[in-house]
Amino acid sequence: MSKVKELPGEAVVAAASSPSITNSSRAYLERVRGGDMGALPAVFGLLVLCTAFALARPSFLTAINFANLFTQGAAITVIAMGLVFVLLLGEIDLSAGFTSGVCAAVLAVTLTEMGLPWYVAVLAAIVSGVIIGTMLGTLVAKVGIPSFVVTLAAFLAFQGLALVLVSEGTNISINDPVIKAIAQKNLPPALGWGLYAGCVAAYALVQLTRARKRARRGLVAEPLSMIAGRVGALAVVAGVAVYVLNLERSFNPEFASLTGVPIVVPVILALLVLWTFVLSRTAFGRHLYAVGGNAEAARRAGIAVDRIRISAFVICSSMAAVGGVIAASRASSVDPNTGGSSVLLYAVGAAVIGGTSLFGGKGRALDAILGGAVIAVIENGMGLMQYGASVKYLVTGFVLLLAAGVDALARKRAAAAGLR
Amino acid sequence: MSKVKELPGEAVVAAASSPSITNSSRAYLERVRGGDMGALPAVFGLLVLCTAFALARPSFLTAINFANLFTQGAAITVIAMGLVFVLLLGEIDLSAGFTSGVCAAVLAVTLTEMGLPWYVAVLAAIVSGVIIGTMLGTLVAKVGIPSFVVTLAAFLAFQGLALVLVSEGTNISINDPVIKAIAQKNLPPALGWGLYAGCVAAYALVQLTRARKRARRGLVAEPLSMIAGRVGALAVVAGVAVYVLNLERSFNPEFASLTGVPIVVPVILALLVLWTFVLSRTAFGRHLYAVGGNAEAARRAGIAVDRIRISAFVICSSMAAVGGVIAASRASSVDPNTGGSSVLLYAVGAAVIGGTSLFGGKGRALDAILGGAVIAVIENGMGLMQYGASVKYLVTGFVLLLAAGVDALARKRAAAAGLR
Amino acid sequence: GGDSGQTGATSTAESSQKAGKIGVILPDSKSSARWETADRKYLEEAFKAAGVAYDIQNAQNDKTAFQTIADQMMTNGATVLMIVNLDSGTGKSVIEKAKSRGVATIDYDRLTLGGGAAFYVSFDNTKVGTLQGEGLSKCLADKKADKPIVAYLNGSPTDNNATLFKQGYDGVLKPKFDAGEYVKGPDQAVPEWDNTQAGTIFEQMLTTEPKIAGVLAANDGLGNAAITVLKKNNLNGKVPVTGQDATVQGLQNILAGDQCMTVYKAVKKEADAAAKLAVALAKGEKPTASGSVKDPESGQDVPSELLDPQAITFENVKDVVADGYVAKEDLCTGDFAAKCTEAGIQ
Amino acid sequence: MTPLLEVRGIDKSFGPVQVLHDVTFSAYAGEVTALVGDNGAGKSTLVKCVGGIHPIDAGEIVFDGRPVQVHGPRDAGELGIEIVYQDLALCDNLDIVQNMFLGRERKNGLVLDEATMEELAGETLEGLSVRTVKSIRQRVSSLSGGQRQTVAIAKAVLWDSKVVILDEPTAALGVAQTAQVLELVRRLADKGLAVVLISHNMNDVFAVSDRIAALYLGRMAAQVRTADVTHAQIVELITSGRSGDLGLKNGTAP
Amino acid sequence: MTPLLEVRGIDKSFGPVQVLHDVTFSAYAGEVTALVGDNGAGKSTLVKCVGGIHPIDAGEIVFDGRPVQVHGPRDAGELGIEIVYQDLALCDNLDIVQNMFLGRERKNGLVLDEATMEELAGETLEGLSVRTVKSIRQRVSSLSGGQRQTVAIAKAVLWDSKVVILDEPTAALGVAQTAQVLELVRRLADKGLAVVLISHNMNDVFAVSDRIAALYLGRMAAQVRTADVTHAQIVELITSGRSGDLGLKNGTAP
Ligand SMILES: Nc1ncnc2c1ncn2[C@@H]1O[C@H](COP(=O)(O)OP(=O)(O)OP(=O)(O)O)[C@@H](O)[C@H]1O
Ligand SMILES: Nc1ncnc2c1ncn2[C@@H]1O[C@H](COP(=O)(O)OP(=O)(O)OP(=O)(O)O)[C@@H](O)[C@H]1O
Ligand SMILES: [Mg+2]
Ligand SMILES: [Mg+2]
Repeated sequence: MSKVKELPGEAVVAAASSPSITNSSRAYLERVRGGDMGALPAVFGLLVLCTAFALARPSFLTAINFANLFTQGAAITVIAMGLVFVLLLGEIDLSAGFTSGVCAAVLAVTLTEMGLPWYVAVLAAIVSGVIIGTMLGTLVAKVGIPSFVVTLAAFLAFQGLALVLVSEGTNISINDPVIKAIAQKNLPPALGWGLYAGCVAAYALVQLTRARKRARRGLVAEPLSMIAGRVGALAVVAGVAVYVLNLERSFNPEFASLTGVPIVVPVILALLVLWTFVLSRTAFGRHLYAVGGNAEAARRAGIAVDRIRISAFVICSSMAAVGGVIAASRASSVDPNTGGSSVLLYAVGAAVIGGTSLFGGKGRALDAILGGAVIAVIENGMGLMQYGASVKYLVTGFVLLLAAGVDALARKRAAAAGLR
Repeated sequence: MSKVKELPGEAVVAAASSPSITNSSRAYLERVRGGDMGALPAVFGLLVLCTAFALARPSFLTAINFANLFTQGAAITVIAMGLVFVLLLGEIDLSAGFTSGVCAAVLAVTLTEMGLPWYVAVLAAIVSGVIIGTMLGTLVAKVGIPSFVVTLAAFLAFQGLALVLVSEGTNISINDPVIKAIAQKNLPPALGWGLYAGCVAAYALVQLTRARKRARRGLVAEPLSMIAGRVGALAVVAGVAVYVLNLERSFNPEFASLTGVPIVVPVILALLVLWTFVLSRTAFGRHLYAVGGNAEAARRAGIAVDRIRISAFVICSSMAAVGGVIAASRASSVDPNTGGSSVLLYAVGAAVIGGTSLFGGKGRALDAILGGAVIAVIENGMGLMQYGASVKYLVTGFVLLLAAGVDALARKRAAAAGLR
Repeated sequence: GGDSGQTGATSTAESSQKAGKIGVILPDSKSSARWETADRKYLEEAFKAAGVAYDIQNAQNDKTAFQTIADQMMTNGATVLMIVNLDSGTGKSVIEKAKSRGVATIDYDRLTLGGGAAFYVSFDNTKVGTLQGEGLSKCLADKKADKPIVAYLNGSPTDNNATLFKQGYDGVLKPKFDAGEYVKGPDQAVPEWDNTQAGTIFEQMLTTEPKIAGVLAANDGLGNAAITVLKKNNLNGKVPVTGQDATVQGLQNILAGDQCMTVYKAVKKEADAAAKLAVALAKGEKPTASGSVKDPESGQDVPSELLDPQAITFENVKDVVADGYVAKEDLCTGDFAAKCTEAGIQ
Repeated sequence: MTPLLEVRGIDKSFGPVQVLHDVTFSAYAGEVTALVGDNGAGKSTLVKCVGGIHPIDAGEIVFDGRPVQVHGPRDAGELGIEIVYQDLALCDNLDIVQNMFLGRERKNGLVLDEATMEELAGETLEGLSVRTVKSIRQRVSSLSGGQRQTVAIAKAVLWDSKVVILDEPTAALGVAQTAQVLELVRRLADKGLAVVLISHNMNDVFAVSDRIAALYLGRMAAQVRTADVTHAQIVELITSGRSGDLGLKNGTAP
Repeated sequence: MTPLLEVRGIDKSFGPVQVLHDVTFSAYAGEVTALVGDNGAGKSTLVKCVGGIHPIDAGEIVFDGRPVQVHGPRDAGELGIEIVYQDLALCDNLDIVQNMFLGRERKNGLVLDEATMEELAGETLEGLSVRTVKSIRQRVSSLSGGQRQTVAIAKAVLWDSKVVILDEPTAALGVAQTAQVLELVRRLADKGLAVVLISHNMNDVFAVSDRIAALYLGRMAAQVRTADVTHAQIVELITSGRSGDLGLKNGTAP
């Protein structure tokens, strides 16, 4: 998460060339006071939601429910993370949901009908995603058809493709233990703690090295106290999460124990770190923001805009493929509805709730996590509420609006203060 | 359609303040040569589609199929026409489909359960649309939640609302003859010809009066020959259409005769004229384009941007209500799925295919008709092709891409020539 | 599927010069695999055997598309229309339009209320629900459950058939709830029969009510979603789950002991009965049906062929294979081979 | 003589950065007041505060002797304040006529009176000697830099207003057009309007202005009569905030 | 002496409107060539044609004696042509450093070398005397007009290029900054680069240029040595296309 701090979305005022403003913690507080809250509004909306559900249904706060949250939200979050790249350019991919379905079907077919090992199947699924993304991106960037239309066509075609792959509507069961483990099994508690220690240490190291390097070159660097604060916060929050996830949550522990961090958690974390790194630390990421912010300026700066566009679609579709694998793992089956119904809208919604703009130029991998968490909490909480179908729809819509409203009001304050 | 010619999308070069360029027909040809083709690409895409289907299935060209096209595409086209207003501002309304469902349900309930006359029911449906639009617009404009999120929440909530209205999974039959007539009956042939004559005459009159007025004030006006050409073209095309629709198309005419222009056609025409007038001839329409083009500039010009935003959502939702009434009429029933499945995506797709931009500032009511026609022709043609489920999806996607591709390549040429 | 219907149509065009053309509209391909894999196949076989031109299309759960397809079939010259309606309203408007053009209609699998089709061929949907309710009761009795908590995983809230299934199993289980024999647990509908959402819904049911002892899932897909969650919590096999459609997945779950029962609808019988009527109508004959069903809306008697669904448990899985509905090589893969032998499948 | 427009003690921050410090400034009817200052001194920000684009943190705006609240551009427009912003604020998707009448369209009943608007726009632009605009029905996106600027100026002077503020109106203009605009500025002031002109060109400033106000790093260094100062003094005020007796003392207001 | 950059007989139309008619223009290494002309004369369009933004309808571009094809900004960049466009073309959502290195980021392996870029950007900006930028990590959207212009100029001179074209670079700049930029322009030419300067300010043009090319309504009226003409002659060329022997004869090329 360290990388997120310096994304274009949040120009770090502290890194001033004049040394007049030095204390970056003061600067951060002033920024918050001034209305530029970064991820705070989304986190705040999330807290409001969780509190409401916890009050309404105490079982919301159980360890098992906490663990469920991760597996329930994983597929949407991963798809949303891919969509961020396309949205960053001001494009859209309506077919991301069914892309995940098609790739899940490819996985299922290679796994069961062709009987190949799990890693070949996963590879096949992701390669399918890459191919799909290349196709979509080329149609958008080179032929110049609006992405809405291209991906609407793909949305239709991929439903047909999924039907063909699962032979006109049958369900394919997935029995491979490795694939099933992704969304259904947990890390051994010890490994969970080990991972925790590793992550916190790595984070601290990266932060410190950066600050030291900058200081050595005479550039304004974050003071040690700030870094310590951030690392500390991460350590505490992640520590509590790992602790809770390592609690026993089986209904009949004497019969079979159920503990540990779900395997999807490190998977999502790895993807988050990867894409955050790409977006904020590589030239490719920089170019994505540039094309999204002002495609003409990017073109004049010599950036190969078409290539950037195509890459974004490739990333989006291959992340959709990963999402499809997770969904297949969770359902231990693939059918023509995998990736259908609400998946796409929820995934785009997750990215937008997290703060990604549909107009391009603004978005982070973390947004998908935050927004995905909001969506997952709503689905999870609503599942505990036992409403009838109609009331459930109504309340879900209302709750979503509430979470987004908290966030919007906070941002509005930021805009009023003249910051965008 | 006369109004369309002078929309901001197509600055009329002929209206130059210097009289150096006078011949507007030459100017038009030069514009086409230069790549600025207005509605031509969409029309061209449509022609390609029709030719392909006519070759594959001769029955595509029958009178009955031509009449079917109108009723099949009507609901989507009307909803798309409303969406154009929201898209013009760079916003989106994901709930438009279910809004049409909810309003159709309101219609059905007032009609059957409350036993009120048809005009009260239609009014109730449209008022529901207005209320929904006001709500959505206020949340977007005043609270500042992104429209994607607001309407996603509404998308969920309205599914619940529709379920409540038609009481969980049943459906309400509509037996009112007037409502059923809208999408199922035709005008008497004589009335069809009368309407035709009236429309052509009115068009000619409007064009001539405008040109005369401008000429009198010394402004550059269209030459008579141009106007005559346009009126003539309209007269021929519309004349052929009315003639074909007035042919007998019953399979056993002795059993029951089936002739005349479907009633939805004048309904859609009236809406087209109304909204084209609003968009191109009123201050409100001008302000819509301004807000969509540059909201900040519009605000600085003293335009009440929030009010414009809300109005756009109101128009969108009430047009969705009209679309819902047409859908209910065609199906003679309403159930919780009315307005669901592909309705929304097809409606937005129609607007975009017609040439409306998702980024705002560019779009016309006619776009919805053109795009709606593309969607309707594809559905209609595919219905004649007898494919299995999966192949049909695949081919539909491909055909949609083809139609959009023709259009995109034409527009790309325009962009290459430096025109946007 | 493919466009084999097309080839069938042309190859038989001359031989049945005076015979009409049959149009069939199937409802969707996602809520259940039967429509594309079974019904289409059996209907095509029957039509080809009779040498009648036909056109089979699928409305993909889209009402607008459903009506458009009906229009287009009539444009293409269909004289008999066999529909599986998506809801009675659109069904009715299609039937009325057909009638007004002198096209004969058959309600296939679902009765169009107030539509007045010439014939109705179906399984009894309420009966399906009744079998599910009875099956679950039996499994719970076998497990000797004491005041078991029963959870409902209903079909799509917008699907009228889901309502009929629920009527059926409620008819069996509600008396038991009222008598205090069973305890009514969470009761939720799964939008669009979506198996992924069903997983989340059931997971949350289990979080609120960990002691769920029986699950009435409306079809095999939903059942499998519940079983996956139960497996994760090591409860599979201990909590009986129902299903419907006798899919390979459902039957495998039964063989594995994770699912208690499914409902098998002998689609071939249904398709054959309907095809017989349709072919006769297309040839201008006046066929008759064995029974009739009273349309609750119009009060008219609709001539009907009604078929009985069959409950499938471990003991009679072999019946489904013997019927040819599911192929042994699809069912008895890998670990299931042993179970197949055990269940007496050859 | 009371100023027609006066701002008093305005503070404005963007997040942690304070851009205006206690700025006081007045514009008098019938006079051209030049507002000068280095790049980033806060001139445009001050104008945007007056125009209601940015809310102010502290201070007040006094119009014609009454304190007024300006919450948005509409309020400013109603007071009779017309502004040409530096970042022109034109709608690229509209044509020249449409932009010039934006928000104040001429109507015949409900219908837009395009003919009248076209005539009026044509006349106004003629007065600003733009010869190269091919058609006033051309979209603004296709105009050259100077043409855009001319449209923005024409848009602002089309109306009966009491205060006209021009933020670097001649920056992109050619020699002849610049002369025309300066002449227009003088004419507006002579008609009794209060005109505020922001410019980096000292020749222009001295040619038309009656008073000069100099901003230095967000503080008002001095507001003086043009006749009382020299070219050099103003440049000194701009670059260092003080010049002899004039200007800021040690970074605080005089 | 062969010119480093030469365009010959360029025609350019936007739809039905022809903007450039048979334009010929050359820029020499080690010299500053001023390109002048009225608003809408076609200066920016000519520059955009050279930069590959607009495709040309006819004519050719000759670089260092070889005819070259410029199909896009990348081609221009590879030839060593660096352009500051009038409509600055900055990414509002990126900060100053990010904009300055856009498309040519410094890297350490895969990773961006932010520290080096920050240092370099800081130094370059320092040289252009921008004192009011609070932080070079500030987003470009929050900059004042002059600050944006400075960033665009700094971006262009950061690179080793052979031709630098500046389209009205000083339009929004203050007195001191303008002086700095003119000095920079002279310095670049003295380093052996071919510099093209577009400006409406005749004082600036005469102060730094070696040659002057005047466009009139899309035609090249004349290209002359600065030393050979007077201020008044150039103004006449700009406004009427001819001046004595110089310029267009009856609207055709000389
Ligand atoms: N939205 C904003 N957020 C943060 N800082 C801003 C914002 N707008 C302006 N600034 C800063 O405020 C200062 C003053 O800007 P302003 O545009 O008022 O300058 P100016 O005097 O008009 O300069 P110029 O002559 O270059 O136009 C600048 O340092 C600028 O960076
Ligand atoms: N994309 C376009 N479409 C149509 N006309 C255009 C387009 N771009 C420029 N023009 C026209 O071409 C002419 C020349 O424009 P250009 O921008 O080159 O002028 P310029 O010499 O740079 O003027 P200025 O000094 O005002 O910047 C103008 O009349 C302008 O309206
Ligand atoms: Mg300024
Ligand atoms: Mg220019």
